[in-house]
Amino acid sequence: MSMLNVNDLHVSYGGIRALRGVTLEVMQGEIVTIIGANGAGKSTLLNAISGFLRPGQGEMHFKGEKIEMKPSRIVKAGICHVPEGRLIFANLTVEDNLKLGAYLRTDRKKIAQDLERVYGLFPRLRERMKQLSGTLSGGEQQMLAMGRALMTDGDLVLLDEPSLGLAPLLVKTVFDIILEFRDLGKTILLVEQNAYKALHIADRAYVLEQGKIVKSGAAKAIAEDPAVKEAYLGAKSTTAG
Amino acid sequence: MNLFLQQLVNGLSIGSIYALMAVGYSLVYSIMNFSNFAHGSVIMLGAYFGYYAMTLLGLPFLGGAVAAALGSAGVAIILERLAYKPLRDRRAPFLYFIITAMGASMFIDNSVIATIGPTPKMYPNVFGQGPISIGHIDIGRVDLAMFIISAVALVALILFIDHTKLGKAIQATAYNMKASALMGISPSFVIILVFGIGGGLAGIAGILYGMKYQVFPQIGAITLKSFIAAVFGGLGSLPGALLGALLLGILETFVSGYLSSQYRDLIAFTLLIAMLVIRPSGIMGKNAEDKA
Amino acid sequence: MEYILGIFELSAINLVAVLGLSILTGFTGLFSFGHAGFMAIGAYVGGILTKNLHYPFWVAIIAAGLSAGLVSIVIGRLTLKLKGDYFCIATMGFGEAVRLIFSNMNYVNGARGLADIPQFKGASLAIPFVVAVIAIVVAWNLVNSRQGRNMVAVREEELAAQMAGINVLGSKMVAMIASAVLAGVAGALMANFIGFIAPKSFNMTKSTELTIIVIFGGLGSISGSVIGAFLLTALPELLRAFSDWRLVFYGLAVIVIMVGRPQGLLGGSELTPSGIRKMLADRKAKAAFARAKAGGRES
Amino acid sequence: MSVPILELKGLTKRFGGLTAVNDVSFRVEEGGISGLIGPNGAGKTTIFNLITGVYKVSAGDILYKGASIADKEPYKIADLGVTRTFQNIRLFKNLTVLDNVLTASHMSAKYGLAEALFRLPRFRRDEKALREKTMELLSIMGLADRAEVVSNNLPYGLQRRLEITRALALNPKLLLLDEPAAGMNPDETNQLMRLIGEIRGKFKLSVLVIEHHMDLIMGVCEHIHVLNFGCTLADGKPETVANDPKVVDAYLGAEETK
Amino acid sequence: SGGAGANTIKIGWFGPETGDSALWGQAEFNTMKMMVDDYNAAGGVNVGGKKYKLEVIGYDDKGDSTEAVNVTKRLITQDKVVAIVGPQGSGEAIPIAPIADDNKVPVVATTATNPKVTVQDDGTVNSYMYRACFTDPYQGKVAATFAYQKLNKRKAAIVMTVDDPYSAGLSQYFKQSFEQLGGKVVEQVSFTSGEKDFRAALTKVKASNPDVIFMPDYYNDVALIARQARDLGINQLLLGGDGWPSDNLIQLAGNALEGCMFINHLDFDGAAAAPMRAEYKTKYGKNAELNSYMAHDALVMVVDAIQRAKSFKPADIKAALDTTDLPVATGNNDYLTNPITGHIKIGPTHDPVGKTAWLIKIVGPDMKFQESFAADS
Ligand SMILES: Nc1ncnc2c1ncn2[C@@H]1O[C@H](COP(=O)(O)OP(=O)(O)OP(=O)(O)O)[C@@H](O)[C@H]1O
Ligand SMILES: Nc1ncnc2c1ncn2[C@@H]1O[C@H](COP(=O)(O)OP(=O)(O)OP(=O)(O)O)[C@@H](O)[C@H]1O
Ligand SMILES: [Mg+2]
Ligand SMILES: [Mg+2]
Repeated sequence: MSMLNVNDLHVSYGGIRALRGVTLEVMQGEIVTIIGANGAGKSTLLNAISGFLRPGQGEMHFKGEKIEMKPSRIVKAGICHVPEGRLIFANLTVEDNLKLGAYLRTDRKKIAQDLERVYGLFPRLRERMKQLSGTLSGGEQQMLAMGRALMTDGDLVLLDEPSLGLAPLLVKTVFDIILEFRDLGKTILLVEQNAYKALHIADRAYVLEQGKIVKSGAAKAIAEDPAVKEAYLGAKSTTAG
Repeated sequence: MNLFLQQLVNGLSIGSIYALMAVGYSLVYSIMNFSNFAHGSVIMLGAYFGYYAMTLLGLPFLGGAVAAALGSAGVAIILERLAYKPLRDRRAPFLYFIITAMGASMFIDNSVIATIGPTPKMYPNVFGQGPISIGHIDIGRVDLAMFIISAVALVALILFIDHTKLGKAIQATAYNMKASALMGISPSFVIILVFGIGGGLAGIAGILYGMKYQVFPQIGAITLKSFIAAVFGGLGSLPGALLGALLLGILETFVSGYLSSQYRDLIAFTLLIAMLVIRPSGIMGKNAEDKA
Repeated sequence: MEYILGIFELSAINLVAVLGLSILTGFTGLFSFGHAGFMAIGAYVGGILTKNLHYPFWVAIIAAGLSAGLVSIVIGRLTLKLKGDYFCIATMGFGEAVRLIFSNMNYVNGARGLADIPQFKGASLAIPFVVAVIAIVVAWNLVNSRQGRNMVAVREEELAAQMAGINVLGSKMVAMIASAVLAGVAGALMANFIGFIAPKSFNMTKSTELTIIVIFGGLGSISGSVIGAFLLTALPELLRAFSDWRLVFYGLAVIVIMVGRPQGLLGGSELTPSGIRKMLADRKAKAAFARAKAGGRES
Repeated sequence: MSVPILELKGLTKRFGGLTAVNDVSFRVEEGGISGLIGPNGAGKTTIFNLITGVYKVSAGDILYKGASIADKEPYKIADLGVTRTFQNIRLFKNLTVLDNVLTASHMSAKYGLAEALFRLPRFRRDEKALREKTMELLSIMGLADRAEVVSNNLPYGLQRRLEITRALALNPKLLLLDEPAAGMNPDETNQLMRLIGEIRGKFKLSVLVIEHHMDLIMGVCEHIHVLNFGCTLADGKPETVANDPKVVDAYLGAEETK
Repeated sequence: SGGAGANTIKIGWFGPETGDSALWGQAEFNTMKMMVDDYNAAGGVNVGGKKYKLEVIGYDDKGDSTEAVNVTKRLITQDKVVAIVGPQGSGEAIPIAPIADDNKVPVVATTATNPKVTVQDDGTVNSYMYRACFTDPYQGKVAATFAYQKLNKRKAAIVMTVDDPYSAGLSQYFKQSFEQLGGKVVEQVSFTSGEKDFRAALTKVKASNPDVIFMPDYYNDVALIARQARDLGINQLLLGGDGWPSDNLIQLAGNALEGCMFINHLDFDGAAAAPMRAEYKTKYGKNAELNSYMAHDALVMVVDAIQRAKSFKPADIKAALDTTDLPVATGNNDYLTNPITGHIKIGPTHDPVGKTAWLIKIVGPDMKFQESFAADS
C-alpha cells in the first residue's frame, strides 16, 4: 500500500527555488532514503511534507488522502517529523519532552510502555531524565528528538539527518534504532548526509540535486551507481566505524 | 498596628488588581515573548463592556463580568489576528510587536475618546454602601469582591495550566512553537486560546477596576504597574506575576502610607531597576546559563 | 511663516533625539523606553544654565549633552547586561524616575515647570538646524566606523560578537552614551525653543514617540530616521483638523506600517547614491525572480 | 620543550551537581592541529566555552602561551588571538558576507571613536586598508564573489566556511573549530580537510578541532585527546588513539564488517 | 499680523479637546462658537461705526505645553487672529507668553490661575497676557479665610496633585494663608496625576484627625478621593477650589460629597448666568461647565476691547484691554455684553482686580450658592 505520494512539488524561499518538481512515493513498511548534497533541498522536502512550508505547486497524499496544510493536522494523521536541528523544548526536562511527544495520544498504558522503551533504547536519557534539555549535549539532544518521535507513535516517520553531530558509536545506534522503528511497523523517510549508511539500511533511494530528483531505485543499485559513488560516497568507503 | 493592618488591606486590594492584569499580560508574554502593551487598552474596553452591559442592558454584576470577559477576549483575539499574526508570520523581531502593540493601544484608547468621550463614568453600586468593618479596619465592599474574584480567577487559571492537556499545550508552545507543532499542537489555536484567556482576565480586571474607581479611556495606563509587577515576579511566570503584583501593591501602599505618595512611583521604579540589576529574571524567573 | 518654521524647528529637535535612539535601537538592538529621561536631564540643565546662570546657548547645549551622557554611564552600567524586554522595562523605570525626581525638585519649581527660559530668536533660530546637521554627520560617521559595525554585530549575535573580540558591553555603552548625549542636546534645544519645560513633557509618551519615529523610518537607517522625524513631527500638525480622530489615525498608521512594511520606510538601507543603487538592484532581482517563477508555472 | 600555545591544567567545570568537565589536562603545540573527540556529552564544547571565556572555570587553569586566561573576558581572550566557530552556526545573519568579515577584523583598525566621529585622516586610511585586507581574505577563502550576499542566504557549506573566514579575520594564533564538518557529505568533508591544512600554513595557526567525522580527525590531526564523561580517556597520536580499546569501546565502536 | 478679512474679525481659541480635561476644553469651544453665532446674528461687532462678523478658529492643545506653543504660533502666524481666548491651564499659558509678546497679539486666558501667567518671576508683567479669572493666591486665601474664620476649623489636611501646577500652587497659597491666620496644616499628602488609589494617603490623613480637608484637585480626582475617604470612614468636611465644579462631579462622587464646599468663579444659579445657561443647554443639550462661563467672559473682554479701541489691530486691542472695566449688570439678559463671573477690572498685573469669589455647597444633586467674597486686595 502506498503510504506517501508526492507529486510535482515546487517550493521556493523568496528568491530561491529550493524544490523544482519533486515526485516520489513511499510504500508502507519501507525505509526510503533521500541523499543529496548540502542545499539540495532535502530538508525543504521534509518540511513541506510536514506542513511547515507551503508549496508553490504540487500535491501530496498520505494513505491516499490529500495532505492538509497544517502541521498539527498532519501529525494527527500520523506523520511524525524529526527535524534537522532537533527542535526540542529547551526549557523543559527530558521527561517532559518525551511526554509531550505523546500529546495527541490518550492510551495511557501504552504511553508508559513506550516511555520505558525509549529509556531502554537510550539509557543516557534516563540518566538525564530531570535535566533541562537545553543543556544537553548535541548528541543527547538528537537522542531526545528521536525518542520523542517514538512517543508520537506516527505511522510515517520523517528523519532529517538523525546522525548529524553524533559520535561514531551513536551513529551506529541511530541506524539500529531506525531499523527498530521499521520492525515496529513504521514507515521511514530518511534524509542523510551519511549516504553510505543510509543506503545500507534503506530499501529504496532517491537522489536529489538542486531541487530535482535525478535518480531513484533500489538502495543497493543506487549504492553501486558510479556517479553516486563518486559524489556522495567519497573515494573510499566513508566514515570510520 | 491598626494603621499597619489597614495599610496592608489597602495594599492587598491594589495588589489583587495588579495581579489580574499582570497574570494576563504574563501569560501572553510567555507564549509570544513580547510585552503586549495593548493589554491595558483591552482592560479599558472590558471596563466599558461591563459598564454598558450593566447600565444599558441592565444586567446584574455577574452578567456584566461575563460580558466584560467575553468582550475583551474577543478584542484580544481580533488584535492578535489583525495586528500580531502578520508579524508572527514574518518572524518579525520583538521590537516590532511592541511597537505594533503601542500603535494598537493608541488606536483603541483614542477611538474610545473620539466616540464615547473622555468623561469618566461611574458604575452603579451593586455591592451596597459603606465599608465592612472588622475591628478598626475598614474594607471596601468592592475591594473584598475584587480580592475574592481575583483569587478565584487566578487559582482556576493556574490549575488549568498545570493540570490539563490544553494547559500543557500552552506551556509547550510557550517554550517552542515549532516543536509543539511537531507534537500535533496547533500553535494558532494555542495563541488564540492564550489571547482569549488573557483578554478574559483583562475584561474581569477591567470591570473590577471600573467598579473600584471609574471608567475612563486612560484606564490602560495603570497596566504599567502590572508590567512592573510581572517583571518583579519574573516575566512569563504566572505565580511570579501573582507574587510580584501583591508585593508591589503592598510596597506602594506602605510607601504612600509611611513616606509620601509622591515618592511612591519613584521608589517603585527605583526598586524595579534595583531588582533587575540584582536578579534580572525576577523572583521566580529561571536564569540558566546560555548554552553556546 | 513662523508657525511653519516652528514645525521645522521642532522636527529638527526631534531629529537630534531620534538619531540618538536610532543608534541605540536601530543599530545596537537595544530598545529604550526611557529616552525622554535623558531629554529631561538635558532640558533642565540647559534651562537652568541659560535662565538662572545666564550662560549662552552653546554652553548650555554642550553641558546638557555631557550631563545626559554622564548619567547614561551610570544607567548603562546598571542595565546594559539585561536582555530584551527587561532592558526596555528598566529604561522605562529610569525615564519615569527622572521625571518624578524633577517633579519633586523645588529648585526647578517641581511639577509646575520652569518658565521664562531664554528662547531662540532671530539668528539663533538657526541653532537647532545647525545642531541637527552636526548630529546627522556624527551619527553617520559613527555607524560607518568600526565602532558602528561592532554595534551591529552585537545586535545580530552577541556571543559571536564576543568571539570576534568585540567588547559587547563596551559597544553597548558607546551606543548608550552617544544616544544619551544626543537626547540631552535635544532636550536643551527643546527647552530653549519652547521657553518652558515641565516634567510631564518628558513622560513615557515622549519616549514612545521617539521610538515610533525610529521604527517608522526603519531600523538601522540614518536617513530613515531623518525622514521619519520630519514626517512624524509634521503629521500630527497636518491631522490637526481631525482633532479627536487624529490620534486614532496615528495609532492606525503605526499598525499599518508595522504590518504592511515592517522594515519601516528604509529599514537597513540608506538614501545615499550607493544605498539607492543597492535598493534598486534588490528590486530588480525580486522582479526577475517573480518572472522566473511565473515562467516556471507554465512549463 | 617549547611553551605550548594552549595548555589545560586540571580543568574542571561543574553545572550544579553535574561535572561536565573533570580534571582535564592537555596541551596544543604551537603550529599543531589537535583533535578533541569523545562521545556526545563528553564535555568537548564545554571545554571550548571555558577556553573562550563563555563559561567561568570551576577549577583548574587555562594557559595561553604560558599565561593564564581563565578569568579573562571573552572579548579579551579573542583579542589575545584565541577564537572559535560554533557547533550550530552563529553568523551575523542579516549582514553581508563582507560585513561579517569586516566586523571581525575591527582590531586591525587603530582609529579611536573621536577620529571616527569626525572622519579624521587616520579613519580614512585605516578603513581603506581594512576593506582591502578583508577582500583579500575573502578571495583566499573563495568567498570574494559572494561578498555582497546576505550571509543568511548562503548555502550551508559556505556558511561554515564564512564562519571560519570570520574567525581568521581576527588574526588568531589559535583557532578552535567545533564540528566544522557537521552536515557535510564525504566530498565536502574532504574539501574542508584540505582547507584546514591550508589555512594552518598560510595564517601560521594552531588548530584545535572537535569532530565526529573520523576521516577528518584522522586525516588532519597530529595529536588527539579523547574525553569520556568529562574525563580524559586517552591522549596521543591518531593511530595509537584509534586502536586504543577503551576508545573503541566508548566512542568508535567495533570495526564494522563491510 | 494683519487681523481681519474684508468683513470678518478672526479670534483664536485653544484648549484641551482631548485628554483628561477635554470636557472643559470642549465646553469652552462650544461657548465660543455659540457666542460668535449670536454676535453675528445680531449683525456683528461694531468697530468704529462699521459692523464686522466674528470668526473663531480653535485648536486642541491636548493640555500639553509643546502643543500649546505650536498652536499659538499657528493661530498667530498662519490664521492671523487678532486675539486669542484661552488656554485654560497655567502649564499651557505660561510658555506661550513670550510668543504673544513677540508677535504682539493679546491672549486672554480663561481659567489659568497661576500668577506666572501674567507676571514673570522677576516681576515683569507679560505685556500681552491677560486673564478673566482670579488667581491662585487669591483663591487660596479665600478658602483659608473661610475655613478658619467662618467654619472655625483649626486643623487642616491637604490632599494635592504634586505634578499639577494648579493644584500645587493652590495648596501652597492655602497653606500660607491658613497658617498666617493661626491654623495648622496637620497633614499634607500629595500624589501624581493619573493616580486612582488614594487609600494609603487617606489612611494617613485619617490618622492625623484634621477638622477640614482641603482638596485643590480636579473634579474626577475629587470624586474618587471623596468616595475612598468615605470608604475609610473619613467623615470630615471636604473643601475645594474651582477645579471642582463640573456637571459630572456629583454623578461621579455619588453622595460622598454631600455638604462639602468649594470656591467658584460664579453662582451657577445666579441671575447673571441664567441667559447663557439656558441658551447653552438648548443648543448643546447639556449644562454649561464653569469653563463655558470663563470663556464667555474672556470673549466679552476681547469684544469690549475691540469696540472701545475702534480697531481690531492686535496692539490696539491690547491697549484697550489694559483699561478693561466691565461691571456686572445683574439681571441683564444681554449676556453678550456683560461678564457673568463678576466685575472685571484689569489691574496693573493684567489680572482682574477685586474679583468676587463665590462659595458653593453641595446639597443633594445641586450646587447651592452660600456666600460671596469681594476681595480686599
Ligand atoms: N529559510 C530559508 N530561506 C531562504 N533560503 C533557504 C531557507 N532554507 C533553505 N534555503 C535554501 O534552500 C535550498 C535548499 O535547502 P535545504 O535546507 O532544503 O537543503 P538540504 O538538502 O536539507 O541541505 P543540508 O544538507 O545542508 O541540510 C538551499 O539553497 C538553501 O540555501
Ligand atoms: N549550561 C549547562 N548547564 C547544565 N549542563 C550543561 C550545560 N552545558 C553543558 N552541560 C552538560 O555538560 C555535558 C557536556 O556537554 P557538551 O556540550 O560539552 O558536550 P559535547 O562533548 O560537546 O557533546 P556533543 O558532541 O554532543 O556536542 C552534557 O551532559 C551537557 O548536558
Ligand atoms: Mg537539511
Ligand atoms: Mg558539542
